[in-house]
Amino acid sequence: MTYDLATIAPELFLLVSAMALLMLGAFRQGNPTGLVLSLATVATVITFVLVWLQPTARELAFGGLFVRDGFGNFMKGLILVGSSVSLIMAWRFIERENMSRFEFPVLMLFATVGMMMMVSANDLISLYIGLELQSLSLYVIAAFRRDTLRSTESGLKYFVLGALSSGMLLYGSSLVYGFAGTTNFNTLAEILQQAAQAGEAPSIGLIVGVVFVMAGLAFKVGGVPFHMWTPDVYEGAPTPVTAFFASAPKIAAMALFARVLMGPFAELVAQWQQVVVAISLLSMVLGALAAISQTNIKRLMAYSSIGHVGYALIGLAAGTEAGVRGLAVYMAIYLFMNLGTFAVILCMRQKDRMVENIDDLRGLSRTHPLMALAMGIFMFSMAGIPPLAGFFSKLYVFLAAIEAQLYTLAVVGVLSSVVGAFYYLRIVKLMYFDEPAESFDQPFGREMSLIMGAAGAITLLFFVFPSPIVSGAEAAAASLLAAAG
Amino acid sequence: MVVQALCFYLFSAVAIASAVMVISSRNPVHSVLFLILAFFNAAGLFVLMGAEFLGMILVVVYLGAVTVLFLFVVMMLNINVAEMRQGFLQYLPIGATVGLILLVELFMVLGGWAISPEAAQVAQVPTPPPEQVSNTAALGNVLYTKYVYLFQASGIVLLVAMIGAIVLTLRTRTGVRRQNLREQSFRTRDESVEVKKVQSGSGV
Amino acid sequence: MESLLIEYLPILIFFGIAIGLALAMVGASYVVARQSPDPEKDSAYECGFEAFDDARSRFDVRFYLVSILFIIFDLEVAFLFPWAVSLSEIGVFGFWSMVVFLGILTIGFIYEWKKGALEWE
Amino acid sequence: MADLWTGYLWPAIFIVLQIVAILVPLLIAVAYLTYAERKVIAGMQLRRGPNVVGPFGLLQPLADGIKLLFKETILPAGSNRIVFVLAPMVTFVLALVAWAVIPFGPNQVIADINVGVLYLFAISSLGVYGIIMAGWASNSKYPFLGACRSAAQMVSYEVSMGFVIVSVVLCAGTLNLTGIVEAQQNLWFAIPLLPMFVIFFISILAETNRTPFDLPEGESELVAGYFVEYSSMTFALFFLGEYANMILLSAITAVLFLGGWMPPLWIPPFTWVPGEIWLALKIAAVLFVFIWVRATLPRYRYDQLMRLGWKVFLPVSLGWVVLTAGVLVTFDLLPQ
Repeated sequence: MTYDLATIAPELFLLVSAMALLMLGAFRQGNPTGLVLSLATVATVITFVLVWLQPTARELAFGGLFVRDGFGNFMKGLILVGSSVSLIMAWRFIERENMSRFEFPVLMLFATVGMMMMVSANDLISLYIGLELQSLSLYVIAAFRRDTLRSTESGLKYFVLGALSSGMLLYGSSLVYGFAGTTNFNTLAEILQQAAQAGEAPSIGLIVGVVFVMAGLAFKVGGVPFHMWTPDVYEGAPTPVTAFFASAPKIAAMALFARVLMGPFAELVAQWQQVVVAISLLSMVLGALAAISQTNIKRLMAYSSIGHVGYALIGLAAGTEAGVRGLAVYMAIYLFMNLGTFAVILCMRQKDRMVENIDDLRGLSRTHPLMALAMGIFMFSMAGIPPLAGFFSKLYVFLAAIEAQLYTLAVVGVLSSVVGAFYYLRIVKLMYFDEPAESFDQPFGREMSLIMGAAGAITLLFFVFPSPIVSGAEAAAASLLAAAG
Repeated sequence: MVVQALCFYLFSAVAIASAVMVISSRNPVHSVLFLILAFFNAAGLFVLMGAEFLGMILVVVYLGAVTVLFLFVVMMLNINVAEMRQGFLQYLPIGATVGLILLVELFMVLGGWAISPEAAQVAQVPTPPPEQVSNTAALGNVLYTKYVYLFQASGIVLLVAMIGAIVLTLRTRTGVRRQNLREQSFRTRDESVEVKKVQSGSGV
Repeated sequence: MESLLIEYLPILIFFGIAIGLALAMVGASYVVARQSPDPEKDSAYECGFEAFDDARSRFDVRFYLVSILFIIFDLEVAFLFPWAVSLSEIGVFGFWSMVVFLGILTIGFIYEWKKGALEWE
Repeated sequence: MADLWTGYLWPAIFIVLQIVAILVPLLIAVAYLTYAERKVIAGMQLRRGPNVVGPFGLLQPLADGIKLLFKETILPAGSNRIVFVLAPMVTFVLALVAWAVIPFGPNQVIADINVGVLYLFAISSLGVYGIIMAGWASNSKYPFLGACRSAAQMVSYEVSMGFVIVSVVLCAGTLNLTGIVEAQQNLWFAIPLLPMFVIFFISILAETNRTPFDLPEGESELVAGYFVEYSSMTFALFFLGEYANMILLSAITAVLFLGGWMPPLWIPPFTWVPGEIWLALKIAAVLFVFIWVRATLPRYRYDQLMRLGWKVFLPVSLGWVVLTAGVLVTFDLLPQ
């Protein structure tokens, strides 16, 4: 058992620190939020180091319910970056916006633990429990400003649709269990392999089950046609929370998607590929088209994230090692661009209030040149303009798609990124060529500048030093595929 | 055997009928009451399958706790049903289509009900027959040891649920005077009673 | 399996008889007693005034909080039953496993206590 | 045809007879519990209590019953009629059906199910519905308030009841009620689990809305709580249900803590008395305490009541569960 505990050390550490912080917050006199928040950030950083130190060799724990491998470690690292940066961005925000309660960072930590459990799930049941731990915390965080209508609405919407998707996932899992007789990923893969070798077609019940599971996961990543909650939730939730939603849970759900499809159901690739292709196509197109008419920057980011999910899913649709590598690279780069953009959005304050209209960015280049530069980099990168990181991330997935002969996907992907470039570049135009609007409040805080700078640097210099991300992603993909094969 | 079959049809018929009533009745409180009936019959079905522990826990947890919460909320919020109906009719075509597709899928699933022999082999997890081990004990034998990871994880989910409930609903009113037991019990005579000599003829 | 179900049959019959008895009693009274409703008699009990509004509109969020906490602890109890039955099988590990579980929930309980969620005002 | 008779009808008739054999004495007991309550309280308050109808007033409960039968069933104007009538029936039915699993002696139980304790726990957790339904259906302020209070109160005390039951199950190693009684062959659980016994008894006072926890019915503030609007037989059903519930919970107390049908000592004068009588005596003893408490204690305030449930009983009973299990595991005393 001690062996098992070593395997889950990062999760365990984060969990224990979350509970310790809860107690600290409850017992400390005065307002402990600031302290809890900074300690929570430290905890995520330490957990990141622990994940880093974990061996990448595949190892099962708790009788095959939990798996630790290179893929999981890579994704967990990304998730932890997302959480810690979101926590840092929340530092000032929650004080200013009157949501200074210590439960906020604690719930973020619990959500992060849930995501790590999702990524490492090796059984349908542990998948579900990790997912629920994550979702339950996120529902509460979304509705955290319970006195504002929009926040509660967003929490409620997220909850109702999230519960529906969990229900679908659970229904699918029960079908899979009913037809395969097991919930363990390894055993499932084995059974399906044997069936395929015996030349049997997989039973229709199993396929329906897999489709339901996929529908549930598509909800969580926010892929079309299960995306409806995204814009409303992103708009209503407090901004650091939105930044968190757009980064860490997306990565976790995407990793889970990859693990489920490439692991236990690898044999059913012919069946699930069409579904993934459909979700990917629809997401890319909708993400590009619907974003054009948005005026609220958080809604815009919601549609943009839908589009990005579409691109990332191209990698999964390919169903090859190159595809998974593309997915991993895509999510990593998406994470940095996204966090940077949200750092900029968080700085959009006038007269001590948050503003969220795209028009408020007008003439930013003159009032805040450095911020405009960073935002410009993120926008160009999201649009996929070379030589920024966003271009390479798209390149990897498109190449994987072509390799797997999914030409439609690649073509539609290129076309929709052209359309998508329109609204990204519109923001750049607003910032650089329009008359300045009212300037934003100063100061933003040093940590914001740091996040923007770091994210900008990574996005900008990726083409010079691609190896940390790419080689990491490569190892991750290899370890995922090795397990399946 | 006949009785068993009869019970099955009784329970499932009532369960389905009340499930239909849950979504079709006009008064939300009636919906919840029908939900109770549906759960109750589901518990009966569990027992018929030999899962007595689950049947009872369904009653204890879902009927004894979850639906009480539903009932509280539904009773105390005056929900305007007519307003809800409008939306209902508007989305009926889409909803019906989705429902129909799901139904067809379900039939397809039932049609293809053939578990591959390999699956059947793996599925033969050594579950002891109910004559030897009651299913409560059978659950207990694995839940806390073999599935300890899931068990603890569900504990954490419950913890998050507690935090969430409090974060979202608890409001502390100011100016409420609470009973302080410590203060009350540890009050001494000296603190509360003062003996004064009063001169007769004049007041205090 | 059969013997297990046989034991439940009397419960079903018991339910039937009890429901029948309740119906019979109410029905009998309805038939036997003279029914003469009138509006004053049938109006809701009040302090002498007519009722101002519907009686069901007050919503105190505390009741909600109490019942949600109850759900959580009820689940905890539900987890305890199989454990209590099979503790002799699962031994020391099972014991500590439950202690950890209860510890996690006790943290929640302490948190509630400190937040004042258990106080009724 | 013969098959039908031997296979189905005879067993069914047998079961029905068994049930009747429980129900009839039970209903009589309920009637006389009301009488006993009035007499005992009268005795404690130096009054004489009912003494007009029949010798020593013994026919008083019958007279009450007949009176209620001939009263008009009032259905309040704003009420929700079906639910209104259904509510007392729910209370009544639930108070009766729980008796199916109570063992009256070795092998003297109607339904000897594996999860008897859970069945009782489940049925008692449903008890709250009769009250909520009554309070809501009446559409009147006092009943509604009473029902809300009652529901919150029952729910609060049920948790600690659950923990108490778990500690008994720990000592018995089974959920079967006969098994639990038999596990008390040498030592009644009331002795090793004394604090749990006390908590359980106080919790059942709260569960049945009895003094000092009778706030839901607090006459001085809520008139009569959730059954203000009830009359005639619907009222009688509530009344019967409540008292049947008291007897039931006393029986559960006897079974879980006081050795059920077993004599206190296994020596001749005690062993001559049949088990049913022992059980009846134990039930009567617990019921006497019920009445005694009512005659003695003032009513709790609502915040005190909630505090007692959540802040005292819950942690104490939970801690005791862990302690019991710890002792049993450490000293290897677990029942096999």
